[in-house]
Amino acid sequence: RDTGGQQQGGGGAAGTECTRNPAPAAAGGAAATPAPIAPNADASALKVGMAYDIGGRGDLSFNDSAAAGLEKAISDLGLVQTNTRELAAAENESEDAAATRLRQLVADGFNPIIAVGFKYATALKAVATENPQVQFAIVDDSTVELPNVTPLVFAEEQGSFLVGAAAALKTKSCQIGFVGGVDTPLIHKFEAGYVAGAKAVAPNIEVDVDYISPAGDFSGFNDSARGTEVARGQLDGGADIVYQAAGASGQGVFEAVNTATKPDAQKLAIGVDSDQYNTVAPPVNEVIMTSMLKRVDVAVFNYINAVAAGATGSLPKAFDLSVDGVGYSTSGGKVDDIADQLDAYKAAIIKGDIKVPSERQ
Amino acid sequence: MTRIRTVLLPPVLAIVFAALLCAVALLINGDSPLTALRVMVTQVGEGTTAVDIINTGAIYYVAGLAVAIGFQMKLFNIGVEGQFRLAACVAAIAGGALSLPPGLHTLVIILVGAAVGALWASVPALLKAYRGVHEVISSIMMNFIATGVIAYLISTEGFGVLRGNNISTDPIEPTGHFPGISFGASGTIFGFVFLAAALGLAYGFMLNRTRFGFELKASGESPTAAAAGGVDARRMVIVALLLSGAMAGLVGLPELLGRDHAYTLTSPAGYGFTGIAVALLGRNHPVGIALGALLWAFLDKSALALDNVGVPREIVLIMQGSIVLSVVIAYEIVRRYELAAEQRRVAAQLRAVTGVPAEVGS
Amino acid sequence: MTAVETKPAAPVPQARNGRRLPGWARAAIVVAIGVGILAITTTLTGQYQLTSSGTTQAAVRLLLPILFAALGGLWAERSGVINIGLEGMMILGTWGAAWAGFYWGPWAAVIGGLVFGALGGVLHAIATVTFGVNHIVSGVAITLLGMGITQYLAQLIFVPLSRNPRQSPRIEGFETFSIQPLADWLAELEGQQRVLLSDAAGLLGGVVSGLTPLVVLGFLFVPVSYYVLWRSRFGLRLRSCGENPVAAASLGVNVFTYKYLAVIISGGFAGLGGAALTLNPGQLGYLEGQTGGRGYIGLAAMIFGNWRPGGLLAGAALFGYVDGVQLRAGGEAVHALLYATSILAVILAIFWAARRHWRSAAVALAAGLVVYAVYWVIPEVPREFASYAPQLVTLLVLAVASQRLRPPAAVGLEYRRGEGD
Amino acid sequence: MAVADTAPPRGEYAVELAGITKRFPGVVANSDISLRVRRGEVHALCGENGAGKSTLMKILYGMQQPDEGTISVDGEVVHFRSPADAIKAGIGMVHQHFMLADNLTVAENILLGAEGLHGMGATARQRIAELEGTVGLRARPDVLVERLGVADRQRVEILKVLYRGARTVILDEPTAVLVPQEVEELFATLRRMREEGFTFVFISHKLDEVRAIADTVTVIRRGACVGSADPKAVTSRQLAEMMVGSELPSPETRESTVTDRDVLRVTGLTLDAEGGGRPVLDGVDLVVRAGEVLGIAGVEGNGQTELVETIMGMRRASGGTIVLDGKDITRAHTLQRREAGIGYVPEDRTRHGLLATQPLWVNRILGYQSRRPVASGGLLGVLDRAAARRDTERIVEEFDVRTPGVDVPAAALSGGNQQKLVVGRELSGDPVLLIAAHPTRGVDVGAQAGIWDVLRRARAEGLAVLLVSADLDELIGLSDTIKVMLRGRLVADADPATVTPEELGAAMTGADAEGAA
Ligand SMILES: Nc1ncnc2c1ncn2[C@@H]1O[C@H](COP(=O)(O)OP(=O)(O)OP(=O)(O)O)[C@@H](O)[C@H]1O
Ligand SMILES: Nc1ncnc2c1ncn2[C@@H]1O[C@H](COP(=O)(O)OP(=O)(O)OP(=O)(O)O)[C@@H](O)[C@H]1O
Ligand SMILES: [Mg+2]
Ligand SMILES: [Mg+2]
Repeated sequence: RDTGGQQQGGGGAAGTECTRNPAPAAAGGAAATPAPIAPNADASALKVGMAYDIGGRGDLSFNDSAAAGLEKAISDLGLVQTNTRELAAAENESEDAAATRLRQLVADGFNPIIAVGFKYATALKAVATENPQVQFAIVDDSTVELPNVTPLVFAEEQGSFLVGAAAALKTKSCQIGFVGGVDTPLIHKFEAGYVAGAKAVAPNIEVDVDYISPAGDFSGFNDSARGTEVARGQLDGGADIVYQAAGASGQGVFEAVNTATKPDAQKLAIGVDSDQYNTVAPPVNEVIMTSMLKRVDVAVFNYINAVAAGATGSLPKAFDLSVDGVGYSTSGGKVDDIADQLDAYKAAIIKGDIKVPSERQ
Repeated sequence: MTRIRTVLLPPVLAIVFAALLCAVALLINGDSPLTALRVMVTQVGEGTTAVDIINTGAIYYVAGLAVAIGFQMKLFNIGVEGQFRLAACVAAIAGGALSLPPGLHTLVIILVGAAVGALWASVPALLKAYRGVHEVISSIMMNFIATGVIAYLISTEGFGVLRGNNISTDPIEPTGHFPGISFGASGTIFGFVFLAAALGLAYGFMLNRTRFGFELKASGESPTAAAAGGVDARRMVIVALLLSGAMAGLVGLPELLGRDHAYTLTSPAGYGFTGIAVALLGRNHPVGIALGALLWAFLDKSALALDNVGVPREIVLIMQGSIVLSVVIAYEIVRRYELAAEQRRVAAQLRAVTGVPAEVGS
Repeated sequence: MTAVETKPAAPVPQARNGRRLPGWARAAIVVAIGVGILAITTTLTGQYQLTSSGTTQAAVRLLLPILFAALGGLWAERSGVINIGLEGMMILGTWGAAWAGFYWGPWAAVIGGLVFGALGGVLHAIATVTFGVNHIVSGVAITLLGMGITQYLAQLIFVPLSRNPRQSPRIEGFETFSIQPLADWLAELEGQQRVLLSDAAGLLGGVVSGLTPLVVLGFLFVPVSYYVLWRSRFGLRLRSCGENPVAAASLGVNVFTYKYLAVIISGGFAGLGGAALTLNPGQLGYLEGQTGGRGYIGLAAMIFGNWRPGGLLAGAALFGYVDGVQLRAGGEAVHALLYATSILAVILAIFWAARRHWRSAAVALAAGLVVYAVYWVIPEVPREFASYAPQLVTLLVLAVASQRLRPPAAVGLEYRRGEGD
Repeated sequence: MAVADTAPPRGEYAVELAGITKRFPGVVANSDISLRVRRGEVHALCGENGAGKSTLMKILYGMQQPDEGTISVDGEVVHFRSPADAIKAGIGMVHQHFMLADNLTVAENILLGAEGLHGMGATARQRIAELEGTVGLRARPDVLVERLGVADRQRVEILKVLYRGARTVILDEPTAVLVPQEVEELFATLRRMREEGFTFVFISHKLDEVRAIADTVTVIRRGACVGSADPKAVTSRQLAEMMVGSELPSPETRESTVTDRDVLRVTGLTLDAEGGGRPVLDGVDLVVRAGEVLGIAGVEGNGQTELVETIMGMRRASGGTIVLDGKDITRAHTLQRREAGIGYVPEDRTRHGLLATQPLWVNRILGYQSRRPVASGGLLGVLDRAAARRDTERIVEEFDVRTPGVDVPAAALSGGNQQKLVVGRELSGDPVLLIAAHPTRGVDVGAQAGIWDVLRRARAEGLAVLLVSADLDELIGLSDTIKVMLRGRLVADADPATVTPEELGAAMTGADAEGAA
C-alpha cells in the first residue's frame, strides 16, 4: 500500500481509475424485506435480564443496539419495564465477575437472560449448566452448546460486504480504508467482508487496512486520539472513504474524515453496528455515507418474542442479510444513487450466488 | 499494646475515613449508604461470592507478594502487570503443548510461569543494576511491550486457535490442572489458594529467618549500612527483582490451572496494579497482605452487588483509592508519633535504671 | 620531628571552565542530523510517510499530552518530589476539561483540566510534603483515586447529558490554524519532491500547520518553564528545594511552600495534558481510560530529557514521532526506521572514533550492524511490535543514555523542618 | 553561669542569648545557656562533639526554635521564626556541613534566598565580583559548585553570608576541612573583616586556633555553659579541662605488643576519582602486623575514608593489591573480607554501622549474616534469632551499652551507646584485623575511655588495628606506628613515642615541621 508516491500533506490526490464490475444480474429487490420471523407474542409474563458488555448502555454501539431490542420488546410485546434488569461489565474484570452477574440475574428470577458479548461465553456455559430451567441467549458467540442457550450471532461479513461494495462504487481515488479497533477475529470478519465487497465491485481497488491496537490490548476500542491518526494516515495516503470498526475510537475516525473534507475533496466515512448518522452529533455525522448495521436489536427482540412464544428453535442460526440481521443504513441519503446495485449484491448473497468470506485472506 | 496500635490502628482509621467519604458521595448521588452497606455485607452469603472472594483474594495475594518483595528493598516493581500476563500466556502455551503425567505437568507449567516472569523482570533488573535506569520507567515500558508480545504469541499465526469470536491457546490437558475443592453450588476453591498460602509462609520465612531476607530488608532500610555489612547492592537489586518477577509469573496461574485452562484474548488484566495497592495496604507483611487482598477482593465483588441494586459501583473505586492513600498517611502519622514516644520511653527507662538523669546539665 | 616527606603531593587540577557550543546550537545540529538521516532513509526505502507533514502533525498531536505530563514531572521533580501520580492527575484533567468545556467552550476546558489536575497535585503535596509519605506510593494511590473519582463524577454528571457513563457529550474544540505564509510555502516545497529539501519541508511543515492554541501553549511552556525555573528567583528557590532543601531552608527559603507550589503546578500541567486529550481533534470529549498510560510516558520523557525542558521536549517528540509513524504507516515504516537507526549508529561510531572513544565507537558500530542485519532479514516489523515501537525506543535510549542523566540531588527524599547540621 | 562581668550599656553586644534551653527526644541539647557577643569581636565557642554548639547556633540563626530563653540583637529582643528573620536581623551562618547545592552554580548558590537584594542580573553579578575579592574566591560565578574544592566551597559559604549583608557571622567549625595555609588565609580574612566591624561567632574544638583568633571564648559542656574566658589568659590545657570536665582521660598505650606477622599488606593501592582527575588514592602502601595499631593521620578529605572503604571492599580499587593474612582479597566482596576476619567500625555509624529502625539484635546480624552464631550458614542461610539475641545481650553486658533491652530500635540509643554496640559487634567475629575509623567521634568521656580500653585489650590479644582518627591525642596515644595521609598518598611516617600533635599537624598539612611549631 501507499504506493502513490509522495503525497501532499492533507490534500487528496486523484488516484488510478477504478475498473468497476457490473452488479449481479439477479437484481429486482428480491427478498429485500423478508417477512417477520414470527408474529408478536405476549411477553408480559417474562422477566428479562440483560448482561451488557463493557460500558453498557450509552456506548452508541452494540450495547445500545441490544438495549433498543429490549425497548422494542417492551413497547411491542407487552414486556413490563419493571420486569427487566440491565447490568454491565466493568473493564478488566475476571471470569467470575461475569458469572456472578449472570447468577445474580438467575437468583432474582430473571428468565430469559441475555448476555451481550462473547466475553460471557465461559461464564454462561457454567451458569447455564447449573440452571437448566432458565433460558439464556448470548450475542456474538456460538461456542456454548447447551439446550437452554441460544446463540445470537451475526454475519458481519455480509453487511460489511455491502458497505465495501458501496465504498468501491463511491470512491474517486480507487483507494479506500478500513480502521479496526483491536486486531481480533471478530473485527477480522468486518475487514474480510469489506475487502471482499470492494474487490467484487472494483478488482483493482486498493484497500488500506489498519488496526489501532494489537490483540489483547483493548485500548484500541477506546482511544480516539490514535483512531484519528490512523484514519488520517489512510486519508493522506490517498484513501477517500474509511470504514471504521473501532468502538469508541470510531469517533476519532469520523473527526479525521470530517477534518480532511475540503469543499473540493469530499471524504466519507462508514459507520458500524448502529445507524451512526443518527447517533453521531452533527456536523460530523454529515461525513457518514452509510453504516454497516448489525441488528443486535432485531436479534434481541426476536429472541424475547421467541421465548414468549415458546419457540426459540425458530430463530435463525445466524442473523444474516436474509433475516435483516445485518444490513446497511441509508440515512443521509448518500447511497441512494447506488441503492439498486447494493440491493443486487444483497440478493446475490442471500441467494448464495456470492459467498462472503468471514476470515481475512 | 503499642504493636496493636501501630499495626492495626492505621488501616482501621483509613477504612473508616474511606467509608465516610463514600457515604458522602452516595448521599450526593441520592443513594442510601446504609443500603449499600447492607448489600455489601449480605452479598458474601450469596451464590459463589464467598468462594470468589477467596479465589480472587489468592490471586491478589500472590500479586501483593510479588510487589512486596521489591518493596522490601525500596524497589518498585510496577512491572508485575506485564510479567504476570506474559507468564500466564507462555505457561498456557507450554501447558497446552506438553503432555506429561499429572502433577508433573502442573509443576512444569508453574515453573514455566515463574521463569517467564523472572525473565521479563530481568530487563528492568539488569538495566537498573548496570545502567541505572529507574525500574519504574523501564518496567512501565516492559508492560506495554509485553502486550505486544502476547498479541504476537496468541495470534492465529502464532499459537492461538480461533474459538468462536475469541482466540485461545490450546487448552491444557486435565493432567495439567490444579484440582480445587468443590463446595457445590457455592463454587470451587482453587487448589492454588493453598499454594498461595504456602508462598506467603515461604515469603515470611524468607524475610525473617533467612540471610537473604535480612539482606533484602537491610538494603531497603539503609543501602549504605548494608554495603558496609557486606551486602552487594547490585546483586540484591537483580535477585530481588528476579524473585519478584518469578512471583509475578504465578499471579495468572490460579485461574489458568483452576478454571480457564487456556489463555484467551479476554484473559483478565490489572492484577499487577492491584498487587501494588494490596502490598501497600498490608505493609509488605505476609499476614497484612493477605488481609489487604481479601479486603480488595471483597470490595471488587461488592461492585457487582451494588450494581445489581442500582447503586453506582464507581463508589468502590473511590473507596479503594482513598483507603490506600489514607492508610499510608495514617501509618506515617502513627510511625512518627511512635518514634518520638519510643525515644522518650527509652530515655525515661534509662533514667530509672541508672538513676542518672539522661539530661545532663553542667 | 620524625616525620619524613616521602612523596610530593600532586597539584590540584583546575576545575574545567571551558564550554563548547551553546545548547541551542548543539540542539540545532542534532535536529539537522536527524532530518538528514530521515531524508536519506525516505529516499532509499520509499517510506515517504517518515518525512511527510502529516506525520509531523500527527506527532505534534500525539506528543502534546505527553509533553504536558512531562512538564508536570519536571516541575515536581525539580522541587524534589517524584510525581508518578501524573497519570491520575491527567485523568482528573480529562474529566475537568470535558465538564467545563461542555458548558463554556474550549478555553474553559483548558482551565477545567488545569484546575482538576492541580487538585490532584494538592493531594499529592499533602501526602508527600506534609506527611512525608513515600512519593511513589502516594502517586500510585492518587492514580487509583483519580480513576475512581472521575468515573464516579462521570456517571453522576455525564449520564444525564450523554446517557453514557463512560463518555461525555461532544465538546467544542479549538479552530486549527497555520502559520502563513510559511505553511503554504513549505507545503509547496514538500510537493516538489526534491530530495532532502522536500523532506525537511515536510517535517517542518507539520509543525507550523494544523495548530491549535493549546499546541502553541504547550510549546510555549517549554521555554517559559526554562525561563522561570532557571532564570527567575522563584525557579531558583524551587530548584534549590530539589537539590538541597536543608541549604535552601537555611537561607530562608520556605521549602514547604515551594514544594507545595511545585507539586500543584505539576498537577496543573498534568491536567492540561488531560485537557489536550479531551480537546484532541479526534476526540472532543471525555472517554473513560483515554489517558492510556500517557502520564507514565510523560514521566519517562522527562527522565529521557534529563530533567530539562528542552530534553523532555525531545523525549516527547521522539515518542510522538515514532507513534505517529507507526499509526499512520504501520510496520513497513517502522521497518524503515530500523534503517535510520543503523545510519545513526554509524554516525555515532564515527563521532566517537573521532574523539578517540574507541570502545563506545565499537559498541555503536556493532549495534548499527546488528540493527542493519535485522532490517535485512525481516521484511516488515510485525504489527504487534510496531505498535509498541515508541516504548521500545524509549527503553533503548534510556539504556544507552541513562548514565549521563542527572536527577535533582534530593529528589524523592523526605524533607522535615529543622533537619540537618 | 560565668558569663562576662558587669552589664554593659545597651547596644554594646551584637547578640545576646539568655537562658536558652532546647530539648530533643531523649536529650537536652542546650540547657539554660547564656551567651553575649560583643560587637566587633571574634567570639569562640568551644566544646566536645555533641556538646550542643551547633544547636545553639541554629537557634540563633532561626533554624530551630528554643524551648525556653530569649535572643536579643543590638539590645532588642527578637523572635526568629526562620533563618529569613535572622538574615534580616543581620545574622549569617556558615554551617559545619556545607549547605551548598552541588548542581547549582556559584552565583545561584549565593543568590538563593537573597534575590531581592540586587536582583539576579548584572547588578547582582557586580556585587558578587566585589565580594569575591574580599574572601579570595577565584572561581567564576557560573561554575557548578560540585567542581570546587573544599576551601573554595567555604569561601562561597562566607560569600553567601556577606552578600546578605550580615554583620554578625557564625562560623561552625570552619577549619575542620582546611589545610593550615587555608586556615591562615581564612584567619587573615577574618581579621581584616573584624577591622571593618564584623562580628564573628567562631566554633571550634581546636584550642590553638581559638587562641590564635578569638577575643573571647565560651566553653559548653554537655549542653550547658561552663564559662567564658580570655583566650590569651588561659592555657590550652585549662581550656581542655573546661571542655571535658575535671580529669582528662589519656589514651596512652606504651608496652609494645607488635609481632612480626603481617596481617594486612596493602601495596600500590590506587583509586581513581569518579569524574576523572586526581586519583583519590595514589599508590598507598602499608602493613599492619598482629598486635599492632597503625594510626593514619590526615586532614579530613585527604583519602582516609576512601582508603578504609577500599580495604573493606565497598569501593573497587583501580590498582594495587590487598593481602589479608597471606590471602589476596583484592577482588573479594565486602562480606568475604569480613568473613576472612576484618572487623569494621565505620566513621559514620548511622550511615554505615546501623539499621536505625531495627532492634539491636537485628543490628547484631549486620555483617555477620553468613556466620555463626547468628546464622547457620549453608545454602539457605537460616538465621538463628535466639542466638543473635543472646549474643546481643552479651555485648550489651560486656561493653556496657546503656539500653533497656535488645528489642529497642537502634535509633533510640544515644550516639555513644550506639558506638559501643558497633564496637562490640565488630569484635565478636574473631577478627584478625579491626579497622576503626574515628571510633570515639561524638562519644562522651566515659564511653571514650571504655572504647580505648577495648582496643588496647584486643591489641594485646594479637589483633591488628588500622586506626583512622582526627583526634591526634587519641592517635598518638593508641598507635604503634603513625602514617600521615595527604591528597591520597601516605606522605610521612611518625613515631608516636616522640611525635607531638603540633608536629603531626604540620605533616598532615604538608607544611614543614618548623612552620607548624
Ligand atoms: N534534630 C535533632 N533531633 C534530636 N537530637 C538532636 C538534633 N540535633 C542535635 N541533636 C542532639 O543534640 C545534641 C547536641 O548536638 P549539636 O549538633 O549541637 O552538637 P555539637 O556541639 O555541634 O557537636 P559537634 O562538635 O559534633 O558538631 C546531640 O546530642 C545531638 O545528638
Ligand atoms: N537527628 C536526630 N533525630 C532524632 N533523634 C536524634 C537525632 N540525633 C540524636 N537523636 C536522639 O537524641 C538522643 C541523644 O543522642 P546523642 O547522640 O546526642 O547522645 P549523646 O547525648 O551525645 O550521648 P552519648 O554521650 O552517648 O553520645 C538519642 O535518643 C537519639 O536517638
Ligand atoms: Mg556541631
Ligand atoms: Mg553524642
